[in-house]
Amino acid sequence: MTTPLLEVTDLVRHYELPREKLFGPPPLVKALNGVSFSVPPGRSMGIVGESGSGKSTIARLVMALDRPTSGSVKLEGRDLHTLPREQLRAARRDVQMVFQDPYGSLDPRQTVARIVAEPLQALAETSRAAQRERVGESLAAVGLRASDLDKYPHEFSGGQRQRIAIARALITRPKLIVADEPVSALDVSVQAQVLNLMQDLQQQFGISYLLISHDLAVVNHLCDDVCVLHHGRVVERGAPQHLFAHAAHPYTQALLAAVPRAEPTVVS
Amino acid sequence: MSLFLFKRVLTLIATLIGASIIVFGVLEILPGNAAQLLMGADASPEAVASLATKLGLDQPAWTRYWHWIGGMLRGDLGDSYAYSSPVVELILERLALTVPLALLAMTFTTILALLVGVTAAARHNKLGDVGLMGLTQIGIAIPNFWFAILLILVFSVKLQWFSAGGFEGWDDGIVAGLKSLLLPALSLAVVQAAILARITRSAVLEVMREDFVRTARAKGVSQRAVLWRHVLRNAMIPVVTVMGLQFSELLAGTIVVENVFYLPGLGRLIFQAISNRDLIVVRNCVMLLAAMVVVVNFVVDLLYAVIDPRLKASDI
Amino acid sequence: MPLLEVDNLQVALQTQRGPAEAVRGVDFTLERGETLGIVGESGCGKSITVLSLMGLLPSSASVTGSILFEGQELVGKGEREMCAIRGDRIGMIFQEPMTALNPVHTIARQVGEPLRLHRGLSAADARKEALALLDRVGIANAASRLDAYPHQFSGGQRQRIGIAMALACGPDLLIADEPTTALDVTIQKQILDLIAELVAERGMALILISHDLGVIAQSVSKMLVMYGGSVVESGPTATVFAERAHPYTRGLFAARPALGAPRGGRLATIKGSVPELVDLPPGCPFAGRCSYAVDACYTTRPPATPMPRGHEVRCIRLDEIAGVTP
Amino acid sequence: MSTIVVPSAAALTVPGFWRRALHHRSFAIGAVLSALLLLAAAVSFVWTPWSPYEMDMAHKLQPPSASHWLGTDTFGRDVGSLLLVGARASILVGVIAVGIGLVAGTALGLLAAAKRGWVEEGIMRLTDFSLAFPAILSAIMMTAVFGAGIVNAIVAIGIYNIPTFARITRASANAIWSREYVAAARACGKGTFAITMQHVLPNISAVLIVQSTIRFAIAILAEAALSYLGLGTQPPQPSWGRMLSEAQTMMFQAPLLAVWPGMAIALAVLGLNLLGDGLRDLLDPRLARAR
Amino acid sequence: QGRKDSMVVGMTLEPPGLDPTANAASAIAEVVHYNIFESLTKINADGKITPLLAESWEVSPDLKTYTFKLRRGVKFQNGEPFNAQAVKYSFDRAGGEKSTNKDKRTFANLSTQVVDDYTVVLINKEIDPDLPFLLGQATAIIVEPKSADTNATKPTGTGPYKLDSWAKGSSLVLSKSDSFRNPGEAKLKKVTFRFISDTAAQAASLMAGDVDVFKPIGTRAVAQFKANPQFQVISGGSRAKTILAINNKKKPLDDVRVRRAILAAIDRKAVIEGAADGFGTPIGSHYVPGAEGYVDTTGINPFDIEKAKKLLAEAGVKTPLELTMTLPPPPYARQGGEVIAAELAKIGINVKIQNVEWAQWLSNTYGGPHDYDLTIVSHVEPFDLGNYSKPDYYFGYDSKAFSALYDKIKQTGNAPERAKLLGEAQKMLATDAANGFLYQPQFPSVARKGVKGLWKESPIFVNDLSSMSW
Ligand SMILES: Nc1ncnc2c1ncn2[C@@H]1O[C@H](COP(=O)(O)OP(=O)(O)OP(=O)(O)O)[C@@H](O)[C@H]1O
Ligand SMILES: Nc1ncnc2c1ncn2[C@@H]1O[C@H](COP(=O)(O)OP(=O)(O)OP(=O)(O)O)[C@@H](O)[C@H]1O
Ligand SMILES: [Mg+2]
Ligand SMILES: [Mg+2]
Repeated sequence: MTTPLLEVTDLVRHYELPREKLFGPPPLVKALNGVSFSVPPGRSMGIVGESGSGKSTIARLVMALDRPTSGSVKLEGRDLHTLPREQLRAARRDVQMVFQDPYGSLDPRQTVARIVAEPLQALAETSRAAQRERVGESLAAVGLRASDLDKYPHEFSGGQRQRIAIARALITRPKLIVADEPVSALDVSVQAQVLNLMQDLQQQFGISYLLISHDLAVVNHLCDDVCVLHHGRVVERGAPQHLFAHAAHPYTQALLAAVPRAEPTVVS
Repeated sequence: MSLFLFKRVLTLIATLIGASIIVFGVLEILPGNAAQLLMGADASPEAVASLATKLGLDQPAWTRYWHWIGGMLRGDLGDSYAYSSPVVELILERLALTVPLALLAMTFTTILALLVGVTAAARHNKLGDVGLMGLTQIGIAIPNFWFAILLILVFSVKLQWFSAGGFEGWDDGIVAGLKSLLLPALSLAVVQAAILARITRSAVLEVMREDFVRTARAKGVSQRAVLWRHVLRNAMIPVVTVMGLQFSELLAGTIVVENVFYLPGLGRLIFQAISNRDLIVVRNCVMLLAAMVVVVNFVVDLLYAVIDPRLKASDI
Repeated sequence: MPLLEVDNLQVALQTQRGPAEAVRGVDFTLERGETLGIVGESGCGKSITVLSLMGLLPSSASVTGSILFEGQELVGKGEREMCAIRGDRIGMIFQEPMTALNPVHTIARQVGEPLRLHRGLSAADARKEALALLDRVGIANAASRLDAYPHQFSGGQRQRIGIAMALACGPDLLIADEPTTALDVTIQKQILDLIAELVAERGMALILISHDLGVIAQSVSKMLVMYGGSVVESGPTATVFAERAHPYTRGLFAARPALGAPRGGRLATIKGSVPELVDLPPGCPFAGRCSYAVDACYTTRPPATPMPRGHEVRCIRLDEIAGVTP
Repeated sequence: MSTIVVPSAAALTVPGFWRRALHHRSFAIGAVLSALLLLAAAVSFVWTPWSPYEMDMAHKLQPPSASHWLGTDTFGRDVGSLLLVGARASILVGVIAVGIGLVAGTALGLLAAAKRGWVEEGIMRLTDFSLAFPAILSAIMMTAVFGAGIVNAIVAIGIYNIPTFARITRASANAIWSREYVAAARACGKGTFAITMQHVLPNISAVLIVQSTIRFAIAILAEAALSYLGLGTQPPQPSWGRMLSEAQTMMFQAPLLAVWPGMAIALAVLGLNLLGDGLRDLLDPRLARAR
Repeated sequence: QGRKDSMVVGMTLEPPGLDPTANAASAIAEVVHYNIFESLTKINADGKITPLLAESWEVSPDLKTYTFKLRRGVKFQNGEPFNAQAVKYSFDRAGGEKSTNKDKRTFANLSTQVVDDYTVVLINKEIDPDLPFLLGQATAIIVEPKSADTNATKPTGTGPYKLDSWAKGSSLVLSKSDSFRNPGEAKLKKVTFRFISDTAAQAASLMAGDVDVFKPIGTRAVAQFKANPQFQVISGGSRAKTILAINNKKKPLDDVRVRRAILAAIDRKAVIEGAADGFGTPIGSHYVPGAEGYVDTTGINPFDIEKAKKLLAEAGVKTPLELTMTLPPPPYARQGGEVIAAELAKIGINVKIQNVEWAQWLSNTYGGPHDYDLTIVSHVEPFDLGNYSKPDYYFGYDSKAFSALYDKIKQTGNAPERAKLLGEAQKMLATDAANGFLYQPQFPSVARKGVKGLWKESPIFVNDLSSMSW
């Protein structure tokens, strides 16, 4: 058996809130209570669940932006949270992230060229010219023009910005892209464009996604596997088509039942 | 609540200890001493020396520091070199003026600022707004001692409504006392009110963009009522924060204004005590000021909780 | 007489880049007890349209056309008279339950406020009424939570409080501007069900705004599809869903990923992105993104073409499109 | 402020910036007034109508006339010339006092925001502590120890600016640190220092610019107050604050004497405040986006 | 006026206590002297010495022994009798080891002998013809033994007024003493002193009617009252000498030509105008018009810029010469300094002005290291030529000839002879340019019309309330 691309084992994350009493333990928010799953190379995993179920917390832990209370996150067998700093840097090459808010995730003060090149600067010291070339390639891959290089984020629409964010994630040729609600802030018509793009890139570069969304249809569209998260635990997992057709866990069923169908039911 | 209070008390104590060391140290290197000053230029050196001994100025700094702190813990602040009367009495006398003055000035500041700030926000970008904000710009640019003289010129000299200064204490009644504090408080308040009005305006404008304002209006609440009933309280958090900072500015501002209105206040006491090298008075006054600032900030934090119920649970 | 009759409503807003026609000629009528949905993407003028009904437009807005509410003209009505109508005859629910409530007032006070304003109730009476309302919208233990503040409630509960507020005076028209967009699917369902229940119970008319076709499909009997400040298609919900006559409506439907669809299929997209109001052509607002567009589309505003079953579409290329099944 | 709006200084590099600036009323007025202030100081180095130090007791306290446009002071010096030269001191006070506060305060604030935990707690308690000493008070103590003089006055005002800048910087920097683009940079493996320099500092620069103009104005006023107490600029070097405080003693005989420096201060402060207000508007990304 | 029996008197400085034997601040004497406390003699406005607690006195021919006959029937305000024992106690205390009396040295030279209850004999170690004057000053007040130590806060004297109340920092009220020997003498029942240091506020307080008399008022505030019919402006000379003190020990100021150059560069008229708004009389030496043996020496170093430049060149001083001028807080010093700095600039002396507080001035300039080049100060002691015979004094003036001359003056009891010697001394100081002698200040007071009995001249700083009335 090959090593999975991403293996998350027994991930627990409790947040301590500010102490309210002088003595006595601080209150805890149990965001994650033992989550395990793995993503084989080239396949994509979706995570769904209601608000506050711990989806973004998983994303932060996988990106090593936060430390787990216990449990491990292994990327191609390396535990990200125990790697020495230098190796962690190198490992970051293989995993990139796309955020929900296309307005907040791009530094308004930097040009598109700088934004997209940021992962390169942090990792390897390639020459300016080579960097620019790669940025150009990356932008082309998401359907933006080279003439956009020297523009600022505020000169783009929401959909275009999300493309820039994806271009930034692509530039290191990552094996895994963690996408935390990448399309929920976008308009329906733009959302489709971005989803198509993500799908194309997956086919083109063999990228795996860890796609986080509360929209079941979005996950269904892009992922090979889905985990349903409820109160910091995975309550059900499987291939989306199968899961959505034959949900076993009551929470999954409730979730599915609540999705409005685009079939008119009200008759005047 | 308890943790919050505990933290506050710790801060207060740390501040006071820090202040005591800094103040003592700084004053130690002041050139000149009280004995020489009290005796004057023509005094014989023998006289100066015996006064220095009497005041305990000839002892090492270390001893005097402990003497001071020890005395303070026992509630004895020592005797003023210059007035040869207990510092406690001196300070209490002065506080009876400075605290009411600062409070009155703060009241003026608040009333003026809220009126101007809310009115300007309500007329956002219209003539009234631009006019009022222009006024506040001017208010900010006028030094308070200058404004004080202007007030005296108009209200004391020309109209003779108020005396040009001085303060007779509270024995003649609250009204008489307040009357003599009116002009000083006003001249202190104008600059601060101008600053606060601008803060109020932008806070109100910010809150006016919030969704719940639209909700209130959708209920049929009129624009005015929305402003005073819904918006203002929400806008008070930044306003109160600034007010807390302004209170210490006001306390400091009294040094200047008390000079113009010849008021026997704490500010002038400190100023004179420094030039008289009446260091024991300076030390105690500065400690008092530092404590007052910390306490005022504490009150501000309590006010937050009063204003905003969201803060009650976690912060206090 | 219909409850509401909107005729050629036009709203122009003053923006940094000059005047923008946020609403360009919207017409519809609404009878008592009728439900109307408005769909369309962000910025197409949905909110502006309903805010003009409430008289809550930004002060820079200028409105023309006519809004007849029970026969009285609302356009140009004075602030004072509008205050009397708002919250009393017309109630409104907003999108963000987290921010739509005043964080520093208790919920009893907020729910009771319209009653005190319009019915002149005393504080105690208003409180009693508020309790009944909160009970009705399904706040558990309402009696003990009257003096709680909004932050002590979850998003779904807050939206219920918002509904209680809008319903306090028993309005004839309830406007819900994306009331569930900020909520989870499960909670969204509860809220939509609650609104539907109340509307049926009290015989109110409802205007529901959403960009989610599913929500519209399940909640309203009539609908408008808006694009660039104009209504591009309108009619009974079932008809619009069945016909999808306008190219934009088609694009919108096709762009939604469907739950349970097999993996790997591509979504149909509408090329380009939602334009800014100031950049819209004088003709059909959708012309710039429409694959059927001809020169005439850019220059003249398409008239409303009546279709069977009360269905209307604003497109001059209907014949060409009709051949392609949605 | 409950939420600190962090405008984008990117707007500064936007081609339209100057065009928009010209059309922004308060920015334009503010810029003109500030330019006048600079101009007055610059001109005074090469030319003044009269020598600002030349006394002429025979012509003291003269009203404005053709030869002395703004009249003469108690020593018979030309008020107009004094006003021009006085601008230098005012600028000096503003620049250095703000500079001290800006450099030290921003560094502390950035450090607090970047390190969090006890470093932040410590720095914030320190600023609390220093705020407990009002500026005038520390200035009085400093000048008592080191002697009255403009340098000490400036340093005292500058030191008082440090905690103010530290607090503002920390609050704005914390807001930036919670932005997703910082998370993105961290995900790329960027270090704290790099993020601070590349993302945080540029994005709070607008706040700092605005705050600097306000503090600049406040410093001019603080110098005036200190001069009133005799602790500011020392003779014969004129400063507006000192002119004002001297004129104050003559308020009844020669009120005009107090009006000129008063007006100069008011205009300078007004100019800087308007400039700050204007900058805030111009650097607001929401406005820049709608370009 | 409705309030014929009370008056409000404005003063610039507040007394830091009310015991003039413990503290040198002149504000103390201005409140208490001749009002609460009295001395054996009284110095009058015209400088004449008249009896007060002493009825008469006799001087021995060698000028060393004084016999005072004391006034009878005088009581202290606490009921204790005034007698020779009180006098002896007061003078012994003032000269005693623990004394903090500013004139401690004077009293240490005296030995006081009680002859009977109403006669005392003072034996002076040195000859001092001015002793009756000295005994009229506030430092020589007669205190009552039991209350002496609390005089700072509860003054108990023999005078016509007693302390009523004192709101520190603001005002102090004196009311008529019931136990005073001559109840009819004081016409005002109540006198309030108000302390206002800001010049503009002083003027405002008068104009707003808060204060009836301001004495002395800041010179800058006076002009507007001159033309105002509701007020009277009173100004008169004093025994004070405002000088530009020159550190005679410092190079190049030790060269008499440099000092003369400095004097020649100074236009005294301009200085008086700038520093005191014209309230002053030029002086050429350390001596004032009206004092015994005064001669006009202003012609010795007249204002002459060319001469000044030449003198500097002669002395071989390279210009620009950098000097610092240390200025204490009073307006005359700060303003005068500015004027003199501007004047010296014209002959190539660049003066750096350094403003200091009194405490610094006293410990660094006047005392300790005498660390200064130039300073401006007013010497208010009436007879202080003796300071020029002390080489250690802060002037650093070291002249054998002057010391000898001064010794001779001290030994001389004969008035015309003394006057002649005093004239010589004045000329010697002027010729040596020992200091930059500037002017004799006049202290203007402003009072409402109708206030009577204000002293015009100020030989010493007192407010003799018993002479004042409406
Ligand atoms: N820094 C933090 N401190 C304390 N609690 C936190 C923190 N971050 C997250 N939480 C809590 O942890 C829980 C899970 O949060 P998380 O952001 O992972 O949810 P989510 O599934 O992404 O929700 P959403 O769909 O709203 O984004 C929530 O209850 C949240 O309040
Ligand atoms: N106060 C305002 N000033 C200027 N323009 C505005 C203002 N409010 C809204 N607009 C503009 O008017 C247009 C229509 O806005 P509206 O709020 O009606 O859109 P919407 O359809 O409700 O969108 P969403 O789905 O995002 O709520 C938008 O382009 C918006 O930018
Ligand atoms: Mg999340
Ligand atoms: Mg909307």
